[in-house]
Amino acid sequence: MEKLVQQANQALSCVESGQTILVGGFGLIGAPLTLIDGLIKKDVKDLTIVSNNIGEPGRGLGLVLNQNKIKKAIGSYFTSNRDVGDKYQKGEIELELLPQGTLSESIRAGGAGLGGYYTTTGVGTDLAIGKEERVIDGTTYILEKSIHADIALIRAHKADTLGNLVYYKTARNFNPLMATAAKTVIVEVDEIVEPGELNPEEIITPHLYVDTILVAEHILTTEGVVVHDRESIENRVTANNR
Amino acid sequence: MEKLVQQANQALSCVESGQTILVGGFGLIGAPLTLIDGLIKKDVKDLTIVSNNIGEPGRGLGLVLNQNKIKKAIGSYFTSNRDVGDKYQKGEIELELLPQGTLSESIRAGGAGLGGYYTTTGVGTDLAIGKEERVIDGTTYILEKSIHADIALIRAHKADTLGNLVYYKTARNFNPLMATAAKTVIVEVDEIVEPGELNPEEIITPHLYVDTILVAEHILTTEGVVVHDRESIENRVTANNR
Amino acid sequence: MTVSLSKIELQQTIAKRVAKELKGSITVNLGVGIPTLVPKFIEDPKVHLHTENGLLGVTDVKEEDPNLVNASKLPVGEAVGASYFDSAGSFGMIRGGHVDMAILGALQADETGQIANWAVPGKNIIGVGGAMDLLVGAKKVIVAMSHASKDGESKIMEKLTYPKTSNRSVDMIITDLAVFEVRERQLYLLELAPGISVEEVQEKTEANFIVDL
Amino acid sequence: MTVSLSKIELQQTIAKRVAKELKGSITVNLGVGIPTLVPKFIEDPKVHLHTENGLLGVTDVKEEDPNLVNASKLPVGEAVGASYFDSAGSFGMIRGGHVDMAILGALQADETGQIANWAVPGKNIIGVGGAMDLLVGAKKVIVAMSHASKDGESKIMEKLTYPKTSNRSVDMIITDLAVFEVRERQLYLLELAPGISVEEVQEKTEANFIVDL
Repeated sequence: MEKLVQQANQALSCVESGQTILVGGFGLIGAPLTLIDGLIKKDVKDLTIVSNNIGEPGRGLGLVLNQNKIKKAIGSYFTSNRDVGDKYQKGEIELELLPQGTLSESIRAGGAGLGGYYTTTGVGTDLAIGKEERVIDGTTYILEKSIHADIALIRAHKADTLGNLVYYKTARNFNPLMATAAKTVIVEVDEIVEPGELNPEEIITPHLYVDTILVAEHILTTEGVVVHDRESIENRVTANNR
Repeated sequence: MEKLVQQANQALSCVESGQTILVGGFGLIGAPLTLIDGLIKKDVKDLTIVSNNIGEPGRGLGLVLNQNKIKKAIGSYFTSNRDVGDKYQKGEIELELLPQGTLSESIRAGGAGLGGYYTTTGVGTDLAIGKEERVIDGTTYILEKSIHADIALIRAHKADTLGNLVYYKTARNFNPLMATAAKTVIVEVDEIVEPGELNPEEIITPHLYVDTILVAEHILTTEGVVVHDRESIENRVTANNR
Repeated sequence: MTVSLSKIELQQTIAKRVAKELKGSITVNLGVGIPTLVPKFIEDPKVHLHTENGLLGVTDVKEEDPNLVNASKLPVGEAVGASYFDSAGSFGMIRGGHVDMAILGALQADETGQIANWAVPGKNIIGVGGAMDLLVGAKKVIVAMSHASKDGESKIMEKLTYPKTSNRSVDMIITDLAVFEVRERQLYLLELAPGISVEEVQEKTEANFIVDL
Repeated sequence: MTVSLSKIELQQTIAKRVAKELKGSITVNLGVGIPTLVPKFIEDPKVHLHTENGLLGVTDVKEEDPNLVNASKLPVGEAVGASYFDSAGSFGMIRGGHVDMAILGALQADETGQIANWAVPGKNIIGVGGAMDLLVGAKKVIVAMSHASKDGESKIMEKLTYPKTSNRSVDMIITDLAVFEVRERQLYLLELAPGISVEEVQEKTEANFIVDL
């Protein structure tokens, strides 16, 4: 029970200016839209955001970007939000571009207590500039450092009240990795259930990774992002002793 | 269909002397006992075996050890099979001891195309001797190399005919990792089902990792290892078009 | 001279030709752009499609689901026998050499078969996605692209002017005019599109290549 | 002098004292040996037990299942809300600092709180298992061991004679005679077992320690 909160602002009470925040999602798919909305409403700045795309123009993290709250963005594909490039040209944001496999692997490494790893991806390209090159058993690799953050904001499908998580289709993407790589992990879900309702073989994120759970209010639909009312949210907390 | 075989000797047709073979299991739990029996019956030698324990005395890989087919063993806990230590004292086997987290991470790294990684585990101990030490962001790590093999022999619970795998309780252990880190991956299972019968969200090993599937004949029970007859095996192939 | 095709006809033609390369029990990753048009032309049901955002077993969209998309964030369907995984798992498959083939778009290819598909100097294109991973990891890489740029310049050049995506050469380049194979860092012209002559390909290609029809 | 306990009584006594340290919503990894005796003495149902072979949510065995075991390969049960994972996932949790506490057995501890529990020079003990990972990763490490070896020698020594398991000092040492805390690489005697005097602990401990009862 102690992990459940009702409102995004409660969930985000530990978020402060200057922090590094991992934000799940591949574009808006699997992005924690309710928590991002909370970030929009919160007075913070100088954030370092680690997220594949920094949302879309004027949607998701794109709104946080437009509020000038992001000092630095680390991701793999900012092309899908041209506002990122515009701010970069104006010198208003620092960017660190990583291949998508490196971005995801660095987050996993951070969560697993590793300092870095040698990968073949990017060898010989402009993205390898300044990175150590090393030949191991005849293959050339570059060294990539792990990524670890203060906060992770993630999206899952269902949580039990202990904090075990399962995901839904391609909304899984970076979320389970980010759940491992931050001091505080905050998750929004479609539904909260009792312990025992999730099959132990199916749980993707075991509860020891999760600090705070919230039911999602901002939902991605085929018609765009829809905001749900309180009643519909409460119906999605099927756990009895909420 | 093309991945299914009837007999361990067919499954092991690509196994040759001098190869490196990953063998799943934590002791006998989750060990591919049918494929190990096939290895016992096959005329091969000078094998490098990567496996957490090298079985138990006279059981599982312990039998292969006693046949002097193993030139080198890489694992984390040979204490549970004292025959390993005896052979080592006599100079009959090479050993490489790794912490269990390093063993599993090195296999994962091999499967994921990484050359090596920096870990805190083992820093300052005798197991770090000869390994590169490096400080990254104030923490001291050692470099561990990835592990990749010719063959992986693994144990899963169910396979569909495409080769998707799910596991059973703590028999999962090293098996999904080993499925990623060998040129040829051979799996024995309790049951073979049709594609679509396994929930896409639950599949732990996607089919692209699996080359050959066999129904298990040697089963670990509370009474020890039991050998099943052909009829019981055929009943466990519920896929129609076997 | 050939009749000029509309952009979408041109892309469909390329996608259709790419699909002919996809047969047998193989796993194929489809990149952003023209590659997303390939699935509807694949004839062999044994071909498995992989998308970097975490799905093995992509099919054409049946019922649109906002949380079931491909690497281009377009709605797709789920094949029988499909499986989902996280991004690190997906790129472990790619980088680890478990994906048999990748079909990628490109901005430029050079005469050694190296490609550029992630950055244009001075422009607002700041994204690499999975391109570099696919180039180091996929067993075979096929590039699907228009032969000429919007300005009519050859995209198959002597030397790349945009930053390269990898040291690795691709294996095949399929355009609206021709099919090239790359062998030991040299281009071989293998096939002409209907109604296209060797001379026309030579005229419209800046790179040197060996004719091997 | 105290009445001497049988080996199993001694181990149970230690396990019972260890269990008193386990309270609240914490995740605790139990190592091989005495730690496996701890679960039955845990009173707080919020404590979650983790086993390195891939299970979070260990309980006492209900019905024996050969494929449901702990790190000592002994049968265990599955708690409500349990989850399974592979070995790399399990050690990612451990090394990544996600396990709150580890209870480990040890062969020796020294007066700085470093321990040796994986090798005995010249003997056939060739196994480290998860000991080194747990020492670098668990937020708090408690050692549960008999105060003296089989030969009656103190296992808490000035200097280790066996190879150390980690540079890291453990946080607490619980034996059949006493409870020590390690602060800034010094041992503090916090607690005595019933009927044991400070003098007896001093006599039976080779290491120097500060009395802080």
